Order: sequence, then structure tokens, then C-alpha cells
Amino acid sequence: MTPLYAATPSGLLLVLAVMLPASAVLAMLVLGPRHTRRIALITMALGLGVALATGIELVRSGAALTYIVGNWQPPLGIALRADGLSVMMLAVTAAVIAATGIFARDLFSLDQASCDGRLATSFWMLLMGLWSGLNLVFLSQDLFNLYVALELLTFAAVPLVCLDGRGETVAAALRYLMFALLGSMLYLLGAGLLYGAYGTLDIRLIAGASQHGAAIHIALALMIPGLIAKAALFPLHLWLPPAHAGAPAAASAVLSALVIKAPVVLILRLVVEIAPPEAAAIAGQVLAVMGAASILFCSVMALRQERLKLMIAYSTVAQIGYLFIVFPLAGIGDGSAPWGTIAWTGGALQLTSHALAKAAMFMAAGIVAEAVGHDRIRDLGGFGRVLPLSAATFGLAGLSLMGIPPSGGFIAKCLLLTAAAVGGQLWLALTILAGGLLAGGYVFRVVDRALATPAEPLVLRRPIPLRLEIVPLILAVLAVALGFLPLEPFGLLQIGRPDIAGAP
Amino acid sequence: MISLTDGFTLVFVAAGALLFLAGTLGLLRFPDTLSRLHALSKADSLGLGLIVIGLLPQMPSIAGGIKLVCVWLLAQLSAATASQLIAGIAARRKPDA
Amino acid sequence: MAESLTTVALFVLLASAAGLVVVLRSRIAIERLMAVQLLGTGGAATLLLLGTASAQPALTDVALLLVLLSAFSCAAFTLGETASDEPDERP
Amino acid sequence: MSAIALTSASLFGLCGSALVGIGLFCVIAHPELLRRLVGFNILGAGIFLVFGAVSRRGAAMGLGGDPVPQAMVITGVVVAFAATALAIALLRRLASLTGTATLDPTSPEPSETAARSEA
Amino acid sequence: MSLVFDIALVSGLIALALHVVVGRDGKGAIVAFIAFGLLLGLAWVRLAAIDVALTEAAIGGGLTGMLLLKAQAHLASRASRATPAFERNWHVPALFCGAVTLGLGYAVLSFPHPAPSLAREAVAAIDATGLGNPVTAVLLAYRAIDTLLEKIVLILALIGVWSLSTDNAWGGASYLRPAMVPEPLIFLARVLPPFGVLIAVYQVWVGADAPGGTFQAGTILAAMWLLVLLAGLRAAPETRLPTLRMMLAAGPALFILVGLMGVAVAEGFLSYPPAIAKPLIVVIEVALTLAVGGTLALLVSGPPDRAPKP
Repeated sequence: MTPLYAATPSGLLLVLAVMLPASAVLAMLVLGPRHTRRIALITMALGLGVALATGIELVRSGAALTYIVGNWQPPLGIALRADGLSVMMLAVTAAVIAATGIFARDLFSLDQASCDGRLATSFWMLLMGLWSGLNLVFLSQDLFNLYVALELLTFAAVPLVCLDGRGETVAAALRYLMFALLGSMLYLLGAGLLYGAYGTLDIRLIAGASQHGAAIHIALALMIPGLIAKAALFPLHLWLPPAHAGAPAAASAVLSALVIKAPVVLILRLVVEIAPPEAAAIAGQVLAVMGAASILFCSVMALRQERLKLMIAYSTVAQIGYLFIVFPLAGIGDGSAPWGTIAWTGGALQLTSHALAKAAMFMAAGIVAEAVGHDRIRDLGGFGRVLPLSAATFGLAGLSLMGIPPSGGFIAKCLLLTAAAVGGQLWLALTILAGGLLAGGYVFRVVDRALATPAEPLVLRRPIPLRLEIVPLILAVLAVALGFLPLEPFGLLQIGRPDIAGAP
Repeated sequence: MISLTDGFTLVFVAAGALLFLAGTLGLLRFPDTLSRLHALSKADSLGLGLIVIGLLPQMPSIAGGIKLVCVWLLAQLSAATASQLIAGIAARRKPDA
Repeated sequence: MAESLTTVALFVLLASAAGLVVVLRSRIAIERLMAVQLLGTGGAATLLLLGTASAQPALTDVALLLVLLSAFSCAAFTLGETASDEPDERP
Repeated sequence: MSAIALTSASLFGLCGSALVGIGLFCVIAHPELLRRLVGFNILGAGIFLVFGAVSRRGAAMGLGGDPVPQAMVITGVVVAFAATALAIALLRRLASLTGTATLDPTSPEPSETAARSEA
Repeated sequence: MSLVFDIALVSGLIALALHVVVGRDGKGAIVAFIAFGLLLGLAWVRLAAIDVALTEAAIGGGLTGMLLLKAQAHLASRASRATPAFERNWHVPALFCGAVTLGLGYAVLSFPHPAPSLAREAVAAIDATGLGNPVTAVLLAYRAIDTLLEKIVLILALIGVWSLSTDNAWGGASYLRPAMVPEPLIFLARVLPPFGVLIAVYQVWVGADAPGGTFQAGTILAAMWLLVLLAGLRAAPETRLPTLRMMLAAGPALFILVGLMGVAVAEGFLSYPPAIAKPLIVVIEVALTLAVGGTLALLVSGPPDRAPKP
């Protein structure tokens, strides 16, 4: 019997991707606040290197990278595996975390007194923990190991929300924790049922099982809603806006751009890889309806927000919705290979461009709030004159969210629209169009204020150094630049995703 | 035919079990907190003690026996302290009750 | 022998669990704690009996842990009784 | 032996299912936040009992149960404890900052109401 | 007979759980939960999972109970209101949860026969680890990465708890001792810890071959430390202390180092050279026990509330 997983030579990179940030947490704990920032920056450089090397290795070998931890073959042991999607997520994560790190360093150094204090030190440690958890979610092949990864994310993300220590952010963090814990509990319960039915928690072993009983349907019916609660899809999104809006700007950027993507990727894995086809088809339809509802409802909510960060947070829920309408469009459940389709590419592009654009937008909003002292949209008239770069960042990122050419978001939404039209899913096509219009509404509302001429000019509470504004601008430019990229690189997404039944 | 050791074990263990029942009944039936506490600590120390004595001959090794006695000692210690703590709290509660 | 020890174990458990009726009914918090204390000791006795009945010496370890921590729970309980004296968190 | 083990495993599995329902209800519906956390622990206990039932069914090779789910439960119990500790720290902080220990929509929920009232 | 025993246990568990949900006063619910934890320990014994029974007895019956009681006391001193009533439309969640229970029960009953199990594989592979307790083998060898990352989870939780302090108190100590310490408590805090430490050492020692191990021992250590803090015999350490932080990080750090060593001298990350597998695992367990004990105790202590001494 040939083993299911064969370790690839450079598989150790996958271990490094998880263990580097985890070791950084320990090092920060021991060496204390004075070295925290330096350790973080070194880890970011190394982590970027690891992500890059993983990508190069994937392209070079044209096959998924695999590592068997401790050389214990599943089902007894745990395998890590990086296919095209995982590597893309690793790269996006490394890029956004590195950008956030540079941004946070500059932001915290505005206040010399507190740059080694509670807020900054906790932030760096939690950021590293978050990174470790994210990488593990993208790499692990074992459902219980993935539970540990989700908990790493939860425990790192929740305290980030209330770092500023105000009552309302503590309430938001508590609510977030409740939703996240409930989500992980349901997920764990499903994992237990799957173990009872298959005697393993390895995704590919379960996928390869020949017959399915009732357990897998009930397990998925528990796990997917649990993960939806973590991903903040309508109607389980209530926790997200206050949490993401209350967090410090650097933390919001990571939370919105990356953390909620992790459960989405996991749902994708569950639906595509282990759900029986007819169950996957039903799940895909339900998820698409919820995604569409998210897009419409939360875009309207975003339009009605009075505070900039809350508006951006609602926009996050809306944009997450697009990822869920991919499910029926990619033909999941009807037997065709989903990862070859237009919708699949569109979904991946949407994931990437939203990560970049949303991180940029939250950072820009953070700069505005830091400079002006508040983020009430009504009173921000003319901020484009005093903070031109941040206003530009906001506008560019907005292009991507709206799906206006030329931008990554445009290509993504265009592909999704095509897929919906070709697949005859008219209602999804209409939803995508409506979502774009609504996004245009809320982005222009802010851009309009940025360009307005107020009765009395906006006074900056404190000067903002140029370097602080550069990082978000680069992210926003990248989000737009994705639209100029030829689509070939997204062929990489298909690496390591052969038809499950005939997996080598 | 029951051997002598088994008979010894059964007698002591059964006596211990009855004391536990007595403790619970005391907890249920006695009128005030302090006398209930008294019933409880009796059951704790004597009931567990009898069961431990009863089980001692059944232990396969000396170490097992020592552990058994340790359980009883610890139970004694914690029950004694716990009942004093409870009594203290009850006494402090009295005036304002 | 094993069967009779299991029976006695059941009896002890039921006797201590009857104390749980107090947990469920009593209005005085301390009495509830007493019932928990009884359940801790009763649980330890049950474990010792079961351990001998099924020849699993490791159950003695569980019993040891149970009595150790029942004292701990009781100590924790005093925290609440002096709650008003707890120092305020500084703003 | 194995029939009894299976029955007993199913019994605890059903008990776990019941506890999951009870805990879930407590988490969703109880107005008191601290009680919700206790509910979380009951929910967790139920989930772990389902794992325990799975483990007991897998008894083989002279072991009383499959060790893999048991190890998962040990990991899970510790994680659940850490979650409770974090939640309680948040709850206490919330209580000392705002004087309330509820998040239910009837009591003023700071951030959202603030946003709404400004709207 | 043993089935009757199990039925009694299960009914007790469900009755206590229901009491926790519908009980009027908060403290009663917590005491009921502690009793629930004790019964749960017995249930795990009946499921032939002694390792889990030890963990559950220590955490569920001990530390969680203390955590909840402490929080309850704190909240009660602040918000002294009657328990708010359930919302009027509680039937909807009740129906939903009932449906979950039914579905789950159906799934539990529909598991395949014969039950799939990894017991065979776990026993077959155990020789390579030199261990005798398969649960320890799963935790520290087959699925070591779970255990390792779970330590990181604990540390993140602790950082999260610490981050909830005020800026002033950051790096300081938390304060556990109540204003008035009853005499018996001080006595207990003097006498019990030696026993506890002994039991903890014993647990780590036997954990390689018999039920027991690092989590159980760590939890006992945490409980004993908390008892000492509670009685005021020692002050809680300042959280910025390098030695304290070293103790917390040493276990997982050693684990990672040994794991990396495996890349060089064994068959990859977190694999042990068979000749010295057992000693390595025991050393890791000892270091982890200290880390777990420290982390759990500090998690219960809560965020620092005293500014660090200059």
C-alpha cells in the first residue's frame, strides 16, 4: 500500500511557516518589551522569505508541497500540504502582515512614551500568534489540527480588538469571543462526528472514503454554520462591525483582510473536498443565498454608517459575501472540477484584492482618525486637502471594492459576473451588479467629503509623517495593479488540486 | 464460598457505604447548618475511612495500599479544613441573617 | 466480588448524589458547598471501589486528585464570601 | 463485554448530545453573561463526551478506548479552560469599565447604539 | 449492574446541567457546575479514559470552578441586580437546540459497526517512542504538533488576559488575597501544597507509562500555587519578571528545539531518535508541566492590577 502522503524535499518550509511566528511569540515573551519590535520585524522578513520560497518551489516542481510532521503518516499523524490556493494565501498573508508591521511600527513610534508599553507589546505578540494560526489554517490537512489553528486565531484576534481598553471595544471583543467560541465548538463537534464515522480526521482520507452515512451530513451541518459565525456572513455578522471598527487601525487591517478569510478557506475545503456531491450542491446554494444577502444588506448598512471605520467594517461583511457566491458558480457538486472554472479564479482574485484593498482602507482610516481625532464622516470635510495620500489610498482601494476598471476587484467581479451569466444564475448576476453600485455609493460618500471645501478648514490634531501614509498607498496600488496582471498566474491555483478520487 | 479477606472487605465497605447514606440523610433532615455540617464531616471521615480499610487487603501491592491511605489522609485534611471554613462563614453570616 | 464492589460503588454514588438534591434545592449557598464536598468524598470512595472492582489501580490517582481539589474548591468558595473586600481595579 | 461497552458508549454519546443541546441553549438564550460562559463549559463537556463515546467504541488491542480522541479531548479541555479565562477577564474588565455585565440588545450596547444614535 | 451505574451518572449530569441553565441565582449555578465537573470525572472513568478523567477532575472540578467563583464574586460586588429573566421568545432557541440534540443523537447512534479505531495503529507504533501510555504517545509523538501549538494558544490567551490590564498596571502583579483570610485557609495553604507537588511529580513520572502526564500535573501545580496566593502566603509575581516569563516559555521553546533537532538527527520536525525518544519526551514533559502550571495559574489570577514597583 502506498502511503497517501509523500513528503516533498522542501516540505520543511511549511513547518517553518507555522513555527517561525510561534517561536517569535516565545522570544518576545522572554526578551521583554524592548526587543519585541525588533523580533517582529526580523520574523516578518524571514516569514516573507519562507512564503516566497514556498511559492517558487511550488511553481518549480509543479506539484503540491507536503510535509509529514514527525514522519507519522496519517491517519495516526498529521500532514501539512501546500497546494496552489494555500500558497496564494500564504503569500497574501505574509504581504499584508509585513505591510501592517511596518505601518504599526511607524504608528506606535508617534508616541515615544508608549511605544514599549502595553498596547504596542501586546500587539506584536498577538500579531505573530495570528500569523502562525493563519498559516496553519492554510496548510494543515487534519481537522483537529485545524481546530487548534482556529483557536490560535481566536485567542490572538480577540484581544487585538480591545487593545485600546475602552468599554465599548471590550464589549465588542467579548461579543466576538462568544461568536468565535461558539463557532469553534460547533466545528469541533463536527470533527468528533467525522472521527466516529471514519476513524480519521485527515481531509484526504475522509474524502477518499467510499461510503457516507448520516454522520457526515450532520457533521457538515454543524461545522459549516460554526465557520460561518467566524467568517461573519449575514446573518451571523453582528459581532464584526463593532469589533473591527473598534480595534486599533493596524489590528483592524489584519482582522478584516486576513482573519475572516481563514474560516472561508476552511469552508471551501470542507465543501469541495469532503462533502458528498449532492450535499455540496445544497450547501453551495445555501451559502450563495447567504452571500448574496450579505452583499445587499451589509452594503446598505455601510451606506448608512456615520463613522468611517464602521462603514469600512460593514463593507467587509459585504465583500465576504462575494466569496460565498463562488460556490454554485464554480459548479461545486455537479461533478465538474471547480478549480478550473472562471468563477474559481474570480473568487481567488476577489480574496486577494479584498485583502489588499481592505487593509489599505483601514490603515488610511486609522491615519485620518489619528490626525483628526475622530472618524465621523460628516465632519471630515476636506480631509483630502490635508491628507492627500490617505485620501488617494482610500479612493484607489475603493475602486477595487466597487469593481471599477482598472482594478483587481474589477477583474474579480467581472469573472464572477460572467460565470453567473454563463451559468444562468441571473439573480446572482444582479446581486453582483447591485453590490457594485452600493459600494460605489459608500465609497463616493467618503471621497466626496475628502474633496469638499468645508466652511472652516480641517485642523490636524497632530502632524502625520509621510512614511506612515506610504504603506497603505502601496497596498492600495497593489490592489489596483492586480487588475493589470495577466490571469495566467492564477493557473497556479490548480496545482495540487487534481480530482480527489484519482489523487496520486 | 467467600474467602475471609473478601468477607472482611465486604463488611467494612458496606458499613462505609451506609455511613455515606447517613451523611446525606443528615444533610437532608437536620434543622440547621451547623448540625448538618457535623453530619457531613462524620460521613466524610468515617465512611471513607471504613471503605479504605475494607479495600486495603485487596490491594495487589504495598504502594497501592499507601496511595489508598493517602487518599484518606488527604480527605481528612481537606474535610477538616473545609468544615472549619464553612463553619467560619456560617458563623459570620449569622449576625446579619 | 467485583460485582458486589460495583454495587456498593453505585450505592455510595447514589447516596452522595442524593446530597445533590440539596444542591438543587437549598437557598443557603454554604449548604450547597457542603453537598459538593460530600460528592467529592463520595466520588473518591466510588472511584476506590470501582478501581478495586475492575483492577485498575490508576483510579486511585483520580480519587487522590478529587480529594485534593475538593479542598481547593472549598477554599475558592471563601473568595465570594469576602467579596466586598476585594480591591477595586484601578481605572 | 463488547455489547455492554457499546451500549455504555452510546449512552454517554446520547448524554453528550443532550448536554450539547442544554449548553447551546444556555449560550444562546441566557441573559446573564457569566452563566453563558458556564453554558459554554457544559457545551464543551457534551462535545467531549461525544468524543469519549467515539473513543470507547474504538476499544481494541487491550485498550479500553481509542487513545487518539482521548488525547484530543485533553487538548480540548485545556483550550476550553483558556477560553473561559479570557472571557472572564473580558467580562470583569467590561464590568469595571461600564458597570454592566450584559451584552443583550435591550441594555444599551455601547458601540452600535452610539453609531445608531448619531445616524 | 454497570449499566445501572452509567444511567445514574448520566441522569445526574443532565440534571445538574439543567439546573445550571434554569437556576435562579448565579452562585448556585456555579456550585452546581463544580459538582457537574466531579461527576464528569466519574463519567470519563466509565468511558475507560483515565487520562481524561484526571484532566477533567483537575480542570473542570478545580480550576474552572475557582475561575467562575472569583468572577461571580467580583461581578456580584459590582452589579447587585436580580437575575434578568429569559427573553419571552426563548422557545425558538429551545426548539433549535432540541433539534441539534436530536440530530446529534441520531449521528451518534448511526456510527458504523465495527467502529473505526486507531487503537491498533497507536499500539503498533508505540515501540518507536519507548512509552507505555498510548495517550501520552499521541500527545507527545504522533500528534505532537497539536500539543505544541496548544501551548502557544495558552500563552496567547495569557497575553490576551494581560493586555486587559491598565497601562499603569502593565507588567505588574495581580492581586488575589481577599482582605480577610480565614485561619483554616492559611493552614490549608501551608499543608496542602507539599502533597500537591508530590502528586504532581508522581503524575509526570508515571505519565509516560500509565495514566497521568503533563496537563494533569500542571493543573495540580497551578491549583497549589493559587492556594498559596489566595492565602497570602506569597505575593503574586510581577508579570514582567524575566524568570517568570522564562518559566512560561521554556517548555514550548524546548519542545520546538527538540523538534528542530529531529530534522537534523531523526526523521524530521518533531520526530525523536528512537534510542533516546523516551528520555527526550520525559524532559519535554517536565518543562511543559512547569509552563502549563504557571500559565494556568496566571490565567486564573487575571490581568495585573498593581503597577510594577520601580
